[in-house]
Amino acid sequence: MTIQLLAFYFFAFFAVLGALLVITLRNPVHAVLSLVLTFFSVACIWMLMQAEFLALVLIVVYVGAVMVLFLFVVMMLDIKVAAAREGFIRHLPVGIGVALIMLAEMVTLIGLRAMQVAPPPNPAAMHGESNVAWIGTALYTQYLLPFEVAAMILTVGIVAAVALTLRHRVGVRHQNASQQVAAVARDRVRLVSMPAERGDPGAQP
Amino acid sequence: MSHWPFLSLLIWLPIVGAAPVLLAGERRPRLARWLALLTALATLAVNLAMLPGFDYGSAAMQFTESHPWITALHVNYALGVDGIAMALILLTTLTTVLVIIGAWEVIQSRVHQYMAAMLVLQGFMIGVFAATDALLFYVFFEAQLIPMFLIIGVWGGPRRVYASLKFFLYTFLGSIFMLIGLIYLYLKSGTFDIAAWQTLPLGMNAQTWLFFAFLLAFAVKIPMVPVHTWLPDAHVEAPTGGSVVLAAVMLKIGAYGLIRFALPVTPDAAQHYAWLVVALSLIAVIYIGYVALVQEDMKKLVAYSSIAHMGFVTLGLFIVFMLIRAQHLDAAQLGLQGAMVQMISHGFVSGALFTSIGVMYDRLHTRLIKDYGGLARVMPWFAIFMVFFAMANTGLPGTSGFVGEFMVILASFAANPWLALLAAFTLVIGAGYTLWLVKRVVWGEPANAHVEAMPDINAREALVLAAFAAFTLFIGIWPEPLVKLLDPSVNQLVQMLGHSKL
Amino acid sequence: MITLAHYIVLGAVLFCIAVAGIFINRKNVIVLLMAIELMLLAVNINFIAFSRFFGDVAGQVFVFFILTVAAAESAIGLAILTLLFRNRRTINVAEFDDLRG
Amino acid sequence: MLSTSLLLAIVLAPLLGAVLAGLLGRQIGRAGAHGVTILGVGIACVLSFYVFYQLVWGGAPDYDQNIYTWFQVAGIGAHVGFLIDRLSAMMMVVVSFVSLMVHIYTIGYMADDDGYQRFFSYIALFTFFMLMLVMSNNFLQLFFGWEGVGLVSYLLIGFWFKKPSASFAGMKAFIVNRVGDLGFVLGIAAALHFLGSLDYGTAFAHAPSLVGRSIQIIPGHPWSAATVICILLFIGAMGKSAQVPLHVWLPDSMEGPTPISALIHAATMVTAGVFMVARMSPLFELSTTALSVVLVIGATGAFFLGLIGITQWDIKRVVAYSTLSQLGYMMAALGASAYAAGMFHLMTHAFFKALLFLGAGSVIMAMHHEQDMRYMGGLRRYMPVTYLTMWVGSLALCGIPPFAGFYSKDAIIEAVGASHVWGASYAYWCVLLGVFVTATYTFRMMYLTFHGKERFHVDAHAGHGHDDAHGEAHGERGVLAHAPHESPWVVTLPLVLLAIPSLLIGIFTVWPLLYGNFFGSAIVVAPAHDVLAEMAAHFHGVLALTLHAVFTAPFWIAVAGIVVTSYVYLLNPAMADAVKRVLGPVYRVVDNKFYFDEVYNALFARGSVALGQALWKGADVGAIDGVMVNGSASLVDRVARRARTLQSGFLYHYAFAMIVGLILLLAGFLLVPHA
Repeated sequence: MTIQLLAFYFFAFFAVLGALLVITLRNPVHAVLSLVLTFFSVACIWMLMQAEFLALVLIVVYVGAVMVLFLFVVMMLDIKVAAAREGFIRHLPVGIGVALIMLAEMVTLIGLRAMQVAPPPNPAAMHGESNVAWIGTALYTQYLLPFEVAAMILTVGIVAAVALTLRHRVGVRHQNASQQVAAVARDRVRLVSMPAERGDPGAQP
Repeated sequence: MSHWPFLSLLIWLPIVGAAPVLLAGERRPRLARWLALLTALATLAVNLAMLPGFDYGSAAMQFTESHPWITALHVNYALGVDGIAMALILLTTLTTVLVIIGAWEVIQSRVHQYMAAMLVLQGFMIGVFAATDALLFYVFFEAQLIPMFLIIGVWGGPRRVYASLKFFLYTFLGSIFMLIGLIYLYLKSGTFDIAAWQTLPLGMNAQTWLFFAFLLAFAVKIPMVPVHTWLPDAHVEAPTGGSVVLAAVMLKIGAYGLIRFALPVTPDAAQHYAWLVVALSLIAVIYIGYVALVQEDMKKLVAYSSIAHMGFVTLGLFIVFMLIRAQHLDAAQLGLQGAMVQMISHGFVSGALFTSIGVMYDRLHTRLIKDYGGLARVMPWFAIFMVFFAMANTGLPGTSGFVGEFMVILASFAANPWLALLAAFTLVIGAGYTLWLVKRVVWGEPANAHVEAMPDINAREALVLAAFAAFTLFIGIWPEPLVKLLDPSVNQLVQMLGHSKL
Repeated sequence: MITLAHYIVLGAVLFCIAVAGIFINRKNVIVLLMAIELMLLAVNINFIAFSRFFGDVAGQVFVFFILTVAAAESAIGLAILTLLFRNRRTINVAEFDDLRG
Repeated sequence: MLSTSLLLAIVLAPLLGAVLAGLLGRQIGRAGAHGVTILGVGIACVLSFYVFYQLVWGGAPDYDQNIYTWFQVAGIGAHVGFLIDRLSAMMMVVVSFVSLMVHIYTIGYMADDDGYQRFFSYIALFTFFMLMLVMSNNFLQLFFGWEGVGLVSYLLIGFWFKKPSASFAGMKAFIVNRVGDLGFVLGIAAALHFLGSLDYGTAFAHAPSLVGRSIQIIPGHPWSAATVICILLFIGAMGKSAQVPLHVWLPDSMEGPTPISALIHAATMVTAGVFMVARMSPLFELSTTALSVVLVIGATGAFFLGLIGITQWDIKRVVAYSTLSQLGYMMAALGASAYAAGMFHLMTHAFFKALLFLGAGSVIMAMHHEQDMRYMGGLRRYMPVTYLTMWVGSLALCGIPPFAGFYSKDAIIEAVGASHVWGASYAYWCVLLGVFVTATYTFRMMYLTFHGKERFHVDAHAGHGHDDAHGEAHGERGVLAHAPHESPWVVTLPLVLLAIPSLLIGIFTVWPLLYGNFFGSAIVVAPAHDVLAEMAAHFHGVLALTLHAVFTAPFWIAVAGIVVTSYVYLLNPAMADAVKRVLGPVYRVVDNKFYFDEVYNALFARGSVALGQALWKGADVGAIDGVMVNGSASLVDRVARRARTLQSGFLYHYAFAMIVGLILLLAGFLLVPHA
């Protein structure tokens, strides 16, 4: 048992543990944090496969951005935990059953024995470059168009998210800078000259 | 022979003419009516102008036009008429004029749309009769459902939605099978030219499938028992003009389709299953006759009588095969002629009957027989027409209704006396339901105060009815011109049906 | 020695946990969304493992795209969630049945 | 030579009159209407006489030409044309003459009616159709006229359309006739099929080829083609000439105005069947079976339908049943191959029966449209002309020499007696006993109407004129507003004009018509059937024949009938009721007309409606629309209704479905070994 294998089991244990906590924890905030744990562990396992770029991206982009977004939303919303947990126990056996059946099927399909392949040398290293360069070359040459499309998708995603959550509140006062700048004195104050009121001497006070 | 694309003109003149009618708009119904009438009259004029150039001695397609349409599929915009098609086109153009005059004051809402729908319908129907390319035929065949669907669905009676849907779905169901048949024939022959298909050799198995595909499509349209139940509903709900066109022309499209497709393309299968169609036709004549007897709604009664009369058409078409087998070629030709004459005659007679019922409906807003009675006293002129058309409906000699039935009965005797007996039963049962209707509606004392107050027909209604009566009488007294027009095509068809394609 | 099987089985386990999560948390949209993230992660493990063991860059490129799309997806998903919560004051899936036939 | 335009004029003049009177009735007024129609029919009548004269004495050859082609399909042609030989010429004369008489009579009879112009239009139109029928040279035109007269008959029976019974009777007449026409059309089809042509000339020329040809109507039982053709054609004649069992329409047709009862339902239209069979003699002669059928059916009608006449109270119905009986005589003559005798009786009958009907009409007018003889009696004092002319008609009807009816009827009885076809002896007894029956109902009618006590009384305050209603229930029956009086001259003139031939025509025509080969080639009789030739051997002149009558059975039977009737109705009126009681059940059966109407009504009228209802509600609405059409629609609807509940709208259901799908997919991979 090599050190790598030990490391693998270590990270795999935490990944699985995190995943189990995600689906079982009562508090959504805790669940999100468990998901972060899983992501961290998996990122480490990717490191073991010398996929450094993706491992870092997973941590930076996913944990750093997406998971934080999750946290924000979870904290922002006033979620009634009890209601959300309704039926948890009732569905637990089914969930476990289905998961186990599926796992069994998958494992059988994979055929553990057939997969007893030793890892070949790092392909990136064989080309004499780093993992980042390896992926980068592919992305900017062969997969340029999909890459651009992915960028589009992200942009659209952002716009959509903003557009969806945008709210026009009525009765909120805004500051309109251009109007302020464009204002002229004449519009603000009108000077009216009118004859002075002449008091009628005979009038009552 | 002529440089004028007469047939295209006939098809597109009313369709294009519908545009200004539509533009006349809701606010100017008078303008819409006049424009529609002018367009219909112009179409009729074009049609009449074709007659001098028509060669009565030839069975070939005349006034042919052909332009590539969808080159990838070898589809052509190909038109042409023979005597059979010409007769039906004449029926269409004449009927449309009468229908437009008939709807003059009757249709009060969305006049422009109604008139436009009628014109478009006319164009499509002419297209069906004139197309010599199967796909073009199919397009027109389907297209004419749309204006009729609208006419029933918009200007119809209380159950118009049910009726128009039933009408549409029924017809559509049938035509799907036809489309499959057309595609098969295209794949087999590489062309959509109907004439080429008529000489295409086909195995018995293929012919059988094709025959039933076509039969289903056209049987619905004719309609034959047992796929006839859409017709009474459609008629009852349709406005008068819709009923007239439906009975006078649209039903003929089914029989025309049989003549163009089912008979010549699959003669052996048709020969083999002729007994089936003959049996269905006789069931139509007798069974539907009994059903018509007990109808309480006048329109339903006439609708059922239409089915019975169309039974004579299909009987005439398919008795031909029995006669060919028995080597009675003269009688075969007579039977086919009878079917054709019956089609034209039924166009006028049923059109006139529906118009008559429309006249009554406009006054009393009911179609139930029991609401009427004694019209002979309050509407003497109308009674004359009504009795005349009723007599034509019973096939009285001297009216067109007699000619076709007589020919078919004569022909079917040669095939089998029993067939003739069953067919001739229409003389009794037809007289039964028609005269009973007349007795309850026309004769007797005026049924109630509303009937008492009914005014007699005005000049416009008299004009329409008189025109119908004139045609009915003319064909009844002298059918020879019509027979001569049809004769070469009928003759050729009989020859064609006599040759096996196996 | 870590073989391919190790990674694949890990992916399968994570995927199945996610599936079980969907089952037992059927009322909570947030957990559902997280379960979907888990599934995607499991798939990504497989992609990277195969890429590593077969020396093909395509797998890793695909993971890149998956991450992109998943990010967009969760952004929009969370936006919709916010919107739902704003309008219905709940995230209980059982109450979202507007599509019922 | 007969010219085509002359013949066309004969046909078209009445038609033109009918169209003018019908369509422009209001414009030309009453006088105009009867003017144009009488002019039209008058022209036809005069020209018919001219044609008859030309043929018989002028030596003109028969005319047989087509006017125009109706249709021509392959080898089958249908034309409109005329065949004028002595047979048709005689019919033309009879038809146009009686028609003219009826036209004139109608001026008086219908004077107060609203539908005056309409009536004239109808009867002129009838004349047109009837002339087309008799002048036709082919089956098609025959059928045209045949149905045309049926149409006019329908219109005229239902002339007083406000009366439900009248329009019902019209409809009944048309439909019963249509049953006959069903056979007739098939007969035409059969003739075309076997003889190859619709033209008489060609068809009759091919008639000998029918011998030996057969048709299998029922598989395994070949029938002679000639028999089939003839029986089918005869079914048509049964309808139009009201033979048993298709006679039921004729008594009801008395709902129509009396002039048309005389014209259509006695003199002309109903004899069309007789004429047609005579015209088809070349075919009928080929089939003894068909002749037997004609003979038996005719003779049955002659006796049994006459019986009904004895029990009727309505004066017109008595005459109607007498018509049925006489039509039976004519048919029996045809069945015995004595075509000439049948035609002879047709002619004499046309005159005396028209006379009787018009006389009855005159009586009815005098009685203010009361037709029930129980409220008449003693009228001879009030209307002498009608009384006398009616006696002439009655004696002719009974066959008392030397009235016209004697010669024709005697010939028929003798011919039937001499016939050898199957059923001839039965027929002979029928026609012989029929004489007794004829005498009975005729004299009963005369006695009840003109003799005996007056069974009505005059009450000036009863206050109803002619014009209020026709034949409808009056306030009190047997009460007249003013005394009956003789009818105007337009009514009596035709009576007198018809009485003359009723009296004399027999004497003058018996020899040429029966034994002088008057009809020439128009009528063909096979030598084996030629009973008239046998009878000619005993013929020694008209006078001898007339005197000889005293020694024959029919004469004494008639006299017996007269004596019995005279005793019962004149001398001992109480006797009638006694006889009625004694013959209780028999009387009831006869009084109810052998229950034909009841049976037909239940079987055909109500049966058809019930069948129609069953088919409509059961098959059309129930099976086809309910199960097939709406059934398939509702099936789709039901399936969709179930299926849509699957769309719960809950996200986790869809997710669950996906996962299940995934599991199944994986299982599929596991189970199916992949290559």
